Amino acid sequence: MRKFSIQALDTIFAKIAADEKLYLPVDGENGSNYKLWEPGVQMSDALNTVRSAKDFFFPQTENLIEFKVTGKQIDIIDVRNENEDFVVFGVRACDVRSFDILDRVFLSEPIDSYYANRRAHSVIISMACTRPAETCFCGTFDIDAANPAGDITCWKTQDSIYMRANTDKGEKLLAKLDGLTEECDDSAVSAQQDKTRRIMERLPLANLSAEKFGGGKTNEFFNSPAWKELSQACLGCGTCTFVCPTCQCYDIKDYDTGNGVIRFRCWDSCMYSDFTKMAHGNSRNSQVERFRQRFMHKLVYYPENNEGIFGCVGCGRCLAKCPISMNIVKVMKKLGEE
Amino acid sequence: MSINSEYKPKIVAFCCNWCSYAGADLAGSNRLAYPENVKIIRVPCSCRVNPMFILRAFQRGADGVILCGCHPGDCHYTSGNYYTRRRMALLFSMLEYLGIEKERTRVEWVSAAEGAKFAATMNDFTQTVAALGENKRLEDLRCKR
Amino acid sequence: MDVNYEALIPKVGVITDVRIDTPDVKTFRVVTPDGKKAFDHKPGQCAMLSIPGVGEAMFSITSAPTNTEYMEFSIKKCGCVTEWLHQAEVGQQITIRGPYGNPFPVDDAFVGKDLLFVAGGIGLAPLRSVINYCRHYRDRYGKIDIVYGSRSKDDLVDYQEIINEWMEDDGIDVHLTIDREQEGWDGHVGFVPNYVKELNFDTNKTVIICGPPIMIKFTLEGLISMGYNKQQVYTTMELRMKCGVGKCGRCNIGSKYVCKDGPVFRCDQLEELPDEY
Amino acid sequence: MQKITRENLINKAIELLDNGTVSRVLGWKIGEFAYDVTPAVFTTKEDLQKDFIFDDFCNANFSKYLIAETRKAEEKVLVFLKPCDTYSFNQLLTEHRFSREKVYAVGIPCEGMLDIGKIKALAGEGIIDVIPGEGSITVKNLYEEEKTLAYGDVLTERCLSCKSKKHVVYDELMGEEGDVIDSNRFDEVEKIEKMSADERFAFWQSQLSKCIRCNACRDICPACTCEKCVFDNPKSSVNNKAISDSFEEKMFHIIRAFHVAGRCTDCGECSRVCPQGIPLHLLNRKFIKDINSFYGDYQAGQEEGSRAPLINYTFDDLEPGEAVGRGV
Repeated sequence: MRKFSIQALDTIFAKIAADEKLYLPVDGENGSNYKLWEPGVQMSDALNTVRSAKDFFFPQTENLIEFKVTGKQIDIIDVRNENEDFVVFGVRACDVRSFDILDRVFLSEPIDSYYANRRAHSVIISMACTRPAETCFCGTFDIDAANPAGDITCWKTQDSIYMRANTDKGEKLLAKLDGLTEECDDSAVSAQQDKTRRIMERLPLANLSAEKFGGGKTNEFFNSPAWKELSQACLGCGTCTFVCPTCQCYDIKDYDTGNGVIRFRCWDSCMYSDFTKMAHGNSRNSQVERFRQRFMHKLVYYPENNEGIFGCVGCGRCLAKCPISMNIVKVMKKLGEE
Repeated sequence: MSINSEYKPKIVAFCCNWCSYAGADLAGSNRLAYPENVKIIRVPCSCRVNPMFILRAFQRGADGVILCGCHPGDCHYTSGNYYTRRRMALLFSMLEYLGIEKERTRVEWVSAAEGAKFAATMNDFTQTVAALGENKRLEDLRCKR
Repeated sequence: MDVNYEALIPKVGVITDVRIDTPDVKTFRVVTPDGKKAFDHKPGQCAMLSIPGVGEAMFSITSAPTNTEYMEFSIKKCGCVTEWLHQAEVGQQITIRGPYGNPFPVDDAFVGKDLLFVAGGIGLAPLRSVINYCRHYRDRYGKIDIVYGSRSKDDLVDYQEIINEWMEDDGIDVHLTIDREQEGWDGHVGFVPNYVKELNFDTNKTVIICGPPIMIKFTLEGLISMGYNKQQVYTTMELRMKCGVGKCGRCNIGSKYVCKDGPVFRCDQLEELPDEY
Repeated sequence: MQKITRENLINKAIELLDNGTVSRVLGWKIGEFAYDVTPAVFTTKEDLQKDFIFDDFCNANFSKYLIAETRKAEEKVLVFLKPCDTYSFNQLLTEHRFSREKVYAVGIPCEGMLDIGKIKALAGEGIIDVIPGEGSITVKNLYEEEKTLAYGDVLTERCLSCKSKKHVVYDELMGEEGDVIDSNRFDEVEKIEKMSADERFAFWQSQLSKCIRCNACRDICPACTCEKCVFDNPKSSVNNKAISDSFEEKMFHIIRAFHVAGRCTDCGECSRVCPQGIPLHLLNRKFIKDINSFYGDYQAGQEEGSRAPLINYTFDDLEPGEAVGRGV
């Protein structure tokens, strides 16, 4: 384990940013969000960013291909250029897990090269939590907020930052910082971890259990009468989906610019009325069905296809942002009652 | 593109079928010159123009958008242009509020007999927009490539 | 190090022939610009066709894999992409990617079995590939029966191929039906599910159904009442798709993606999935 | 003045359920925390007593829910309306979006609702309790810290510039009737109008570029009641969920605000629900301010059946050229 004084933070950032783009959470008027580091930019102490970290690998809009159309002829132009190295600093444990969840979708055959290349060119530096919020429930999905994964894990104490490399990529980056950091034992980190874990036990959602859910439970929950009640106030907006670090459904659309066609991909939401609309009909006609799809996907379908891993990381963003305060916690509690 | 003497702004002119389009026609048959970079889109009535049309024109690269219809009181459909007048007052005021130069948008009433007014209006509007330069505030970069 | 292959990037295809099948169905022949077949496929698999600026949609490949020269798609006019395709002329380029989905088990479960194909309307399109594959390897399969129905005689897709080739083959019985009486039609009149019942087939056949959902539903009920079990019946599904590779998240029924785990399902497998299609 | 409490409302609801006036109650349901209230339909006394809540976080405006709810059964539905909600209610009636006979509206007074976002910004995360007091609230968190915040600092944006405490429609009123307030709601708009064009552009560019196109502003809006929104129609060519090079979201927000211009009651729900904190009400209020200044004062929803300014005209309306920039 390596450590450095908090005063040296800017020097460390400058060192990293000298070679690669460095992104980190920065406070703004509407909470913190990831921004590019430049001299003078202060790292936010907020628990989590408003938008999730999935944007780095799966941006809201990205161009896939371009077409040049001349008469009856089509030329396909490959516009992929996801080859820039970058470092993301200060990712929380929940968001780090979300990368694993997205990986299982985008890196399964056939590999999504846009996502894969961005992943390959990134180094993730995570930051352990010390002050979780009431909306946190990462423990429900066996995530340890005091010991996040990532290429490098950081712990921030009053005066120092501790770093531990978890992967080769992390080792390499840490080696670059050798002159600026010093070797240390993990006693300070352990003490902080114990403290955080004790707080985690006291969280209002600490006892929320996902045990009742998982693969193979489709028929148990699909026809539950509870869906109707749970979804009755749902507006059908996409807020939950778009702030969610694990929601990965997308739409592919064409845009005719007048001098070519751009085929782009953008986030889509299963909550939208046109998500499954085809020329001849719609397989999910009412909001009840669309609402059910989102939660069944996270709690049943995803684990069924991915060795029991749930499609939720308990970051609490949807709890904070849903216009009508309906969320996965309320869904799990209500369905779990039965 | 730098703004020089050769810079020609792209102007979209929505013209109502009954008055202004005929006015443009008259300007043409009287050989009154107006800039060739004014692209006329004929609409059944000035009130057919949805605010989205105007935004869409800017998105597609227009530097100025002008809407021409019958004089108030002369609408072929009795009252269409009265609605246009309210809508465009609000829309243009909103665009200005968003920081888009107000000179880029205009409504002008041109009757079928006013070929000269049509040509003069287009000349004047084109000059005004040319002075502002390219539309940078309501553009879609994808269309500029 | 970087991943180069990208499933979402299509190839260019050229329409080399357009055949008018019915008033709203055309069959398009597609090859690559250098005149080759775009990719190999198995019976029942699909491909994503697109027209830049209009959209992309999934279509079943109508031609059999045994055709090594080109692919064919029978397409009914019903949405933006299909409407555009219907206006396309020979020589028009489109884009194509695939193959997607799982095929019918023509090389294992079907081998040695008597096959009964039941199709309604444009539902023949995905089955044509299977039928022609089975005709090509005729000795691998037992007797083949085809029940095909449509609204009218004019709405029968591939009518010429049916009467000129399929009906001429030994060991293939084709039973055509149309919904309502029509001048110049001396064949059977009536709905497909009823006709299947009337024909009273042996219950040892493997059944492949495709057609409108309502037809599938009643045919299946009829087959069950005749003594069939659901393990004998296969069908092919369609839901809205965007990526074709199980990632964009819209074509799922429960935990299964139609584009990746389907479109071919055995009816007993389908029964385990939630009722959302 | 007698304060209306949760118990008063529950008793009223039970009374109306019991005497058969209504069969369903549209109300607020208690959440997991001190602040996450969800709109819900109650049908039994037990559910009401268990889950019904009325506190400082009952922000939701039920008017729009009535469109769907009144179609579900023949019996009446009970709805509790805060003063600002009654304007939306009236506006929807004007547009014939639901049948008045199927609703039993109970007006309830409102002293302003709280914004949990503002509370969190001031008191930090980890809130486990919010205790209302006289002119202030006490916030307790997980870390055994307590903070007292003045009401004025944590009221939602729309309540800070409340336009009316008067109910414009109800079957029954609980508590005392308030008055229309001479509010300061156009101050912010004026502030922006006074900026230079460059500043205005920079301001809106920075705000609108935060948009994630989640459509929450549209979906919560009681004036947005089209069965099929143009932004959801693939054939309209504007159904891009994309944010792309700064144009699409501008288009979306201008058109969204324009479509409700003259019908928007200024209920402020759009800004309240925006996950990115975009002050969308400033677009709507600009239209309201312009309408007032161009065509005379008009408050949507004030009077059932009134003719909205954009479907009306006079022979001597302002010319667009004269109108633009007049407010500044």
